[in-house]
Amino acid sequence: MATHEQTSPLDVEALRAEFPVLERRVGGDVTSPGEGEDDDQPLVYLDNAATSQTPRAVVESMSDYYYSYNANVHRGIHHLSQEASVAYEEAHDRVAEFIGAEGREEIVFVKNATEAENLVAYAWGLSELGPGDKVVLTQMEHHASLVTWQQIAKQTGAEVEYLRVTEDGYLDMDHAREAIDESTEMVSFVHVSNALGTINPAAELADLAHEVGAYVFVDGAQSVPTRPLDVGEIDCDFLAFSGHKMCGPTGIGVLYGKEAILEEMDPYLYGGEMIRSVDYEDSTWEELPWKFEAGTPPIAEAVGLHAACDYLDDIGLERVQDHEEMLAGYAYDRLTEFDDVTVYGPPGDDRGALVGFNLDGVHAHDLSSICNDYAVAIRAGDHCTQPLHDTLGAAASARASFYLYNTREEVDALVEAVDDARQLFA
Amino acid sequence: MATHEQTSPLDVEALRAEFPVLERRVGGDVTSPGEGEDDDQPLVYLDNAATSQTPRAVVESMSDYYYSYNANVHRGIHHLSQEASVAYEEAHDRVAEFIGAEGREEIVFVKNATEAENLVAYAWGLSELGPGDKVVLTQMEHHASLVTWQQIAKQTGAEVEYLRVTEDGYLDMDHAREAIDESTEMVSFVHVSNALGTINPAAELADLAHEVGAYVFVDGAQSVPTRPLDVGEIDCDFLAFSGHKMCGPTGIGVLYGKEAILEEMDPYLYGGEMIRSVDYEDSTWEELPWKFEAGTPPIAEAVGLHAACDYLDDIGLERVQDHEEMLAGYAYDRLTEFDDVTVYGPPGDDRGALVGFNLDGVHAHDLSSICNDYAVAIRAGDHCTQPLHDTLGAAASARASFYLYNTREEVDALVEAVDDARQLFA
Amino acid sequence: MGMGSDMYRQQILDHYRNPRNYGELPDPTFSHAGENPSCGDEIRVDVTLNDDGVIERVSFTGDGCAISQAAASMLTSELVGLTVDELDALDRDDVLDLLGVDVTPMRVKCAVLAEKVAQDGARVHRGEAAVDRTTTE
Amino acid sequence: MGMGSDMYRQQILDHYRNPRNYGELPDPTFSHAGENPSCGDEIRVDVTLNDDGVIERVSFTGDGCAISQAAASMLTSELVGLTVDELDALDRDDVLDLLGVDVTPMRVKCAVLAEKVAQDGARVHRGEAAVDRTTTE
Ligand SMILES: Cc1ncc(COP(=O)(O)O)c(C=O)c1O
Ligand SMILES: Cc1ncc(COP(=O)(O)O)c(C=O)c1O
Repeated sequence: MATHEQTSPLDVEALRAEFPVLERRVGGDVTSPGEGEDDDQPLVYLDNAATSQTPRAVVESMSDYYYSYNANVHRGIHHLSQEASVAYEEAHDRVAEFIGAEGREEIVFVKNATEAENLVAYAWGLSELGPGDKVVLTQMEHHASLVTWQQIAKQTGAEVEYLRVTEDGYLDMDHAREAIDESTEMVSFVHVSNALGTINPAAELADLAHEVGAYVFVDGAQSVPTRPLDVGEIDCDFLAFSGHKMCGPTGIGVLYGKEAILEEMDPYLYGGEMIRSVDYEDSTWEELPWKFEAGTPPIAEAVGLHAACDYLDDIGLERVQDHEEMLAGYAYDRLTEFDDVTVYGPPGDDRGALVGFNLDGVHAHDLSSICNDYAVAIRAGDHCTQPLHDTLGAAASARASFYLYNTREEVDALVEAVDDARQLFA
Repeated sequence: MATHEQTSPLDVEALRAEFPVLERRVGGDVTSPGEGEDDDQPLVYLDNAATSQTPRAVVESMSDYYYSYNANVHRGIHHLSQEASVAYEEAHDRVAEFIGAEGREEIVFVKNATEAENLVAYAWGLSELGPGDKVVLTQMEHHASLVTWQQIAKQTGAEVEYLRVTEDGYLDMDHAREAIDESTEMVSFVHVSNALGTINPAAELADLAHEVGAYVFVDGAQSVPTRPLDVGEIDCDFLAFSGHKMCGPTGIGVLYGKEAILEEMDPYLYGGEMIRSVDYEDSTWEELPWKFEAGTPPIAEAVGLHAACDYLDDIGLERVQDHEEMLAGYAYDRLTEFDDVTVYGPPGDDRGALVGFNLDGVHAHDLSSICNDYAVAIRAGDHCTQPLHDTLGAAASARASFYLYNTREEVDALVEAVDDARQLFA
Repeated sequence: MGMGSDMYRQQILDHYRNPRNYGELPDPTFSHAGENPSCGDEIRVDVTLNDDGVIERVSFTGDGCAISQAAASMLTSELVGLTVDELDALDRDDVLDLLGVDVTPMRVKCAVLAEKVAQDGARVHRGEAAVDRTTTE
Repeated sequence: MGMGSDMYRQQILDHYRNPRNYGELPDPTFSHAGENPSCGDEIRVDVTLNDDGVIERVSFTGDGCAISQAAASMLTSELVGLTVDELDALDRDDVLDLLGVDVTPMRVKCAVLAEKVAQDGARVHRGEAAVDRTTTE
């Protein structure tokens, strides 16, 4: 049954020591969490697709920023501002390197992946889309891209077409070949689905889009943290991801865009740091990437994201991927042993680091509550893919998602909790 | 000459101990800063209007978040997510309390004050403004509001009128009474000018605006950190400010808006957490304030901002204000002793916590470089008020800005450095 | 069975599996529906009042998590005989008492859905409110 | 005078106070202007070439910080006799050497402004580029 690796290429015990929160013990009794209660069970954190935990090196890089060179960036002549500016600019270089971009001109720091989608939808979509134009999405889009393009399309009169998902959780590539036509201006798709675990063929979709002259926006929120990714290989025009899902801090996300395209785009947020010159009548804009970074940017967060890139590259993204896929495959196998459990998405040996599932007759929120009684942290809901869940015929699903510090024993704890729920509700 | 208090209500030495960066020593030689050089002079940080330093309590609140309850918020059922959600929501309550708002519905977390301006300009301005409508700004606006309203006005065909600044740095209230007329839809003004130090009569301007049915947007980036402020007393409709200028972290800013007005406004960023329900055709929106907070929000930063509010309220904003105004007045008096120094803005006993100035024949950047040789960190440039600088007839100015941890001795160090520059360039 | 079953005590599971007062009333004085979007819970309550404004019959239909459905079942079992004012005076602690367990903060919205729906329905009926659909988020 | 004067050594201050080659040439082969927005520095360079493409005369006008104006004064003093190719081959270290002091990262843009303006001017003149105004940011 299990066709995937059983062993991990990572020294997980050593890695776990870098994440103080993994030593957390939480109350076995869900009904009165927190203070005053015995926190008696070791946390099993399986909600990594929502947010990853943060290693010491990342947190300390930010404390170090605040404690030794905190200053506003750009144009400051004094020492601290110079140090902060260099650190802030180098964070762009580091992220560019991390995803194989040409340089800092292609890296815009935003607040999260969602803002990256909106930036392009506003700055490019509002002016370029119109009646007769088509935006192609997938049925498995996250609301970050689905709602954004849907609403911008509504405002501009453009049409949205959703690529179908097959019974077994793959993108229907026949539909893709048909739908991506001459009227298509933008193809925006999730690289690794945060609900199904599906890994979409990014380069192939990019080819289809480029053949008809459309732009390609890759939602890398789940892929950048979990596998080696090179924007040149995919040949995407835009890529969005978030710091907090890749061992980095909250409050920062990244928009990658090809320089020539970003160059053509008008800015979207206005203010300080993004202007070249201003008078009372009009303004001109700064060079890339600053043109898109209005106001004081997330400086400490950029320092933290730099540290997160270092941290992940030191481990090696291939090994992170192997480890996670081993866990996802194992969880898939164990959960599908239960007749009354439905696991969504592709087979266990062909999926990203997560497993979305439902237990017959038990609402996913109840299942999540019961897992929490075992200190097993999973997410339940529609995972910001409400339309996809409608097509799955499920209002909600439970989702366990894995990262580099998770273990097979933690998967076992999940399975035990699910089994308890089965018996409780039987 | 000095008409203001000479003594501080604060125990500054005790406060300074909370800010590790203030123990920083920086190279006396500006030409090769950083590593490998003797860092031999104690930092004199007088660039607080650009960003304030961050006390231990704030940094530690964020480390504590990452090390013990980091999780994505909203709808998570597991322990960590519950703790993070409660902390995130309570940060809204705390900020509401800090500025006298009614409740969390009125507090939207954004990435900085600049985004708060843009949010309203997009979500309200784009749909409500049109030809024949007027937006009233001031000549001393920061680019955050100036460029934003200018560009949104351009897009909508609305007109912008700038309230004049008088010779002595005050807003021309006669002009205000004349300019704010029936065609006016929005009056947006800086509360404390980051270039002149002028304290604008916010409540009076709000009255003028409301008499003609216009909305009032107060740029509180410099006022919220430095003095007690109550949105009810001003009766403003919107208020913007940034965490990083008030002892808080980078990566977070606040938009306050009256609930009834925010309720009427459409969202501006789309994505997860801000929707009520989504299908492939259309979407509906969450309650306030979440409707305006798309994607994973700045969670650690919200925790840090909460701690910053606690920190400032523990000291007392009246005392912070008295302390800073004492320093600004002292700096004003000392600098105006030099015949060849021009200090901009109102007199020393009627200004916010900063002094903008120029030395005859010396470019502000050279002046700032020389101050840096003394480890005195000041800012030089147009301080994101380029049009104002044009009216001042200065391409740039030097600016020393003070906060609760600064001392009279630090003002003396500034004056000594300025005097050195005078002699060097004489 | 594991240690984690407090929130799902037998009584709650029993009401979830065998909901009391489930169904629609033939001729209700008022009906009202609502949802808790966080769990996707839905509840509709039908109420018949007598001439004195006392609740005579109550039923509910719905779909959702165990907490929301059990709470509806338990609450509707308590409403007959109350006046509309008494219904209005109920608060979330009354429902939590009925459930007999501590409910975690994120799940309180599930617990109070039926109560809010019934109260909003009564308010709409009396013309005191114009709530189209109740929501507990 | 304080300890902090390295970047403003007497030579630089001298060139700032008494700029060499300041003014406009009557009949330049090419003129080009540019700015360093970070300090608001502005420099315009006039150049006359002889028939062999060798720089015969150079002048500049401008406004801005001491570093930018002194660098323009020093650089223009070195250009006469160079070919356009030699001008093109200059890099930022050549200017920094001329200045004779280490310039902090944020001020390098000031230092290299005149050099970039002269180089862009030559490139435009030779039809190799279409830079309207040079900027060092
Ligand atoms: C008066 C004023 N408004 C707005 C801003 C913009 O703040 P931020 O850069 O944090 O968005 C600033 C700070 O630079 C300011 O001083
Ligand atoms: C596939 C996908 N896209 C986009 C997002 C949005 O990321 P963020 O909430 O950080 O903006 C997420 C995370 O929730 C995601 O999983």
